[in-house]
Amino acid sequence: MLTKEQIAKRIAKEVKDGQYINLGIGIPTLVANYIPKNLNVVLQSENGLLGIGPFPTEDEVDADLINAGKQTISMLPGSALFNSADSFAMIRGGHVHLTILGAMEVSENGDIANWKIPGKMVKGMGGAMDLVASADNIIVAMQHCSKDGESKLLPKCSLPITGIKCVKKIVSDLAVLEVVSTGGFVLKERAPGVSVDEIKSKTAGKLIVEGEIPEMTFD
Amino acid sequence: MLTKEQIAKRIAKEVKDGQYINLGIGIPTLVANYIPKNLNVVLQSENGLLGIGPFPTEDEVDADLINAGKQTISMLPGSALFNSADSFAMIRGGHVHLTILGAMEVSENGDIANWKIPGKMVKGMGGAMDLVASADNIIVAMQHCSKDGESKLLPKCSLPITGIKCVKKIVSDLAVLEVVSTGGFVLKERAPGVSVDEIKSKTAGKLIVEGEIPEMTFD
Amino acid sequence: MIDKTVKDAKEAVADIPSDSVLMMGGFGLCGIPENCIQALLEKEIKGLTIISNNAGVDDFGIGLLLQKRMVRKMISSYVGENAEFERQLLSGELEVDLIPQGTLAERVRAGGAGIPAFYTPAGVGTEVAQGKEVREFDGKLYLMESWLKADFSIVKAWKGDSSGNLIFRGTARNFNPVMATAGRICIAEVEELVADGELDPNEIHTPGIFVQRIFQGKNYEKRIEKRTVSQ
Amino acid sequence: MIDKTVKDAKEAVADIPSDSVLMMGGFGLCGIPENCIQALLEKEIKGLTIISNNAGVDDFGIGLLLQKRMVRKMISSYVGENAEFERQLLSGELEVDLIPQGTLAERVRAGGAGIPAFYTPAGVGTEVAQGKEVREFDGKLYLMESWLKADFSIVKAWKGDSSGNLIFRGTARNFNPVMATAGRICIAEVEELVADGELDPNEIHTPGIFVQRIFQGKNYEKRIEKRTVSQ
Repeated sequence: MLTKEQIAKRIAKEVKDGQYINLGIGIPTLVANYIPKNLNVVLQSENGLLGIGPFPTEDEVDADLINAGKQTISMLPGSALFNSADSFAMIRGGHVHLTILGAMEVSENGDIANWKIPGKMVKGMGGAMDLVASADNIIVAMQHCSKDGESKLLPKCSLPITGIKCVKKIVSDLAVLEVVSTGGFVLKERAPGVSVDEIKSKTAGKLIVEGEIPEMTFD
Repeated sequence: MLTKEQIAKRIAKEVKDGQYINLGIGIPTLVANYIPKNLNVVLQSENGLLGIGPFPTEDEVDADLINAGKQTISMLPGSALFNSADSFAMIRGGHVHLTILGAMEVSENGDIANWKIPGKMVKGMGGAMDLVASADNIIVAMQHCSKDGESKLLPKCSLPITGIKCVKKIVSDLAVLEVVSTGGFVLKERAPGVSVDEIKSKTAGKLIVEGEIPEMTFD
Repeated sequence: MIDKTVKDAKEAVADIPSDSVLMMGGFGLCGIPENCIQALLEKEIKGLTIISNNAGVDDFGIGLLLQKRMVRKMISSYVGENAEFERQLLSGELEVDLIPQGTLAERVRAGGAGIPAFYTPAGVGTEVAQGKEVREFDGKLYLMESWLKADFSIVKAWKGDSSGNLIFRGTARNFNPVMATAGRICIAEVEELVADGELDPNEIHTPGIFVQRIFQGKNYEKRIEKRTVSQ
Repeated sequence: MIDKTVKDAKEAVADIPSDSVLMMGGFGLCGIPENCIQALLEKEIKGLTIISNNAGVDDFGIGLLLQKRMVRKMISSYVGENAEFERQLLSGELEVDLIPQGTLAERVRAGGAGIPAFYTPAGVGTEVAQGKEVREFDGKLYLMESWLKADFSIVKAWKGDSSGNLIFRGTARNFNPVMATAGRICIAEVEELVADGELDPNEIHTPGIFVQRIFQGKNYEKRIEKRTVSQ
């Protein structure tokens, strides 16, 4: 099974040169640490910044400079600032190429649920509904199963959904899977030491296994 | 009969302290020269400037600084620049209080025609349709009659219209008239030496004359 | 030019009555109008509807207005960090309308820009779509969303001049410029108020036409929610 | 960051084929992409659709493309100052779609912002409304208007950096920033191209995400249509 860092590391391999990328809170934020240095990419923060730099040093901390997770950040040479309407114009207009975010559930047709659990206090969807309705490429970082062992890759989401038919790829602690438009999770890679049978048993939605499934490698 | 300068001078009396104003091309542009100095108003140019200053001196001419009539202009302390979408957001959102523009015809219900003459080359409506559909207060500067003596204040516009039920007041070479929402031109003032009968005979639309009609005065 | 300056926050908010609809700029605690929030706390008003991306924290920002039970309804995209908020919501004292963040920003822009409605893909197929018109354009589904306006919009900028022109700083810009356009009265508090002519017209984020009152704020705390540093 | 620089106008427009839809920034002759227009003139392409507020004058700006019969259709708000334009239009060689200026600006913004349609009051009751949905909101009538996009948008800025961030100058800003967002490929020519980090992030009008190609232009004529001076 992959650690959170390993999930982030594996997702970082999906990043392509020249992309503008929005990283959600949690594991997706960690992806930034593993993007190969030779790739030129720009991270977008939906509260109004293109070109997120590293966390600031104590001396550099600036209350007027935070990311969408409300953490203090820095800028880079070439960064640009803008307002919230312009930020989501950017997102909705398809100018952000890749969105990486967490999920509670994903369905076999690519629906995602990640904002609300019935009976629990609802905090709100923030920018997630805009992001999943907009980007061409959406990759989800998630745990394959809940703490009590229930699969989170389902025929149909049981939780209130955030967006429909939008997830293209999932990197879970057990596997890398692609969601196909005809419905189904195509198994692409196994986590080290995890068998296809284990993944089958922990995937409630339609799992498609074709040929030999390689084990993930990490450099 | 008023000269163009006198029409502009009379319209300038309608300007109130604290207003943001858009002046159309032609006579409306002249209005700026007659706004009392003690009034604080700001002129908006729909190509992206708030705070139009005087025409520049030869030395100050700047190709990057023009008004919507494409004339070179200057800025004032407190001016602000913006793009065309933001400019019309400002206009459409009702932030510009007063629009003064020319017209070929006005109807008794406040429709205005000023952009197109059938059979002639159409140059386009520019920003006129946005302006007349948006501002709360629209004042028209126009000639009361065409060159061949036909009234341009009509029961119904004969030319393609620019906007419906929008004109609030007209200052023509003969009179000042208010357009009432129930339909009709209410005669408020006569040009010096022009009789009510003459205005009656030259107004094809419904003219409402109540009580004594004062002659305009100019300071 | 038109002088918009008022003395201070107290004067700026003096005529805001109970049951008003207010927009307040800020993202989390970044770029919030601290002085006006303080001045509102000192007024005896209630029943406010507040349109703001977030609801502050328990002891800062809009959280302070919630503590004093001045708020009837919040219109926000994310209200996570506030225990008092949760208590009032669960007890039914507080109403909340959750809106996707981009839809919130665009609805506010539309309010300022005279666009009564527009179509967005955000929320299609979700409970956000309930009761809304769904329409297909170029093979994709969109929801119709309507404009949002306020009686007063209250924003915080970095610099401003007496004509009401505003410049924001860093990500403290966020919702402030769009909200400035969508209030019947826009109140701007700034860290530095300068005379007309001191701001470069080319660098202004919010033209003064949108701002009805401006004052120089004081004692900004600028609290940081998640101080995160690298070594 | 992502380097967007290309050598010159020729390289920037090299792959623009016949029958493309182009957006071109500028208001009158103010803020037009002079270098790209010149480079287009040297290409053997035709059948262009050009979305631009105006159509230049006979011997400058888009007028030059009209002279060379490269344009099939203009989408504009005002096309007044151009005799060749008039000739081609009356002869049926050229098609023109006239759009209210604010609607044009907003349709272009919508194209860049992923908003397929919106409602505006401009044109209600006029021939602009023909064939369009009319809808009432809060007692006022509005038209539904749809987004505009282009294969290429070509803009002119004052300063730019290699990431494609742009700063405009004076009223040469006009349609340029919105058009930058609505082309599949946006080409920006700038008077001064600087390295990343030399522009203040707070002062950028168009973030680089919208720009795919940027180069420093040369020999700007910046012709003035109506030189008007005071003594």
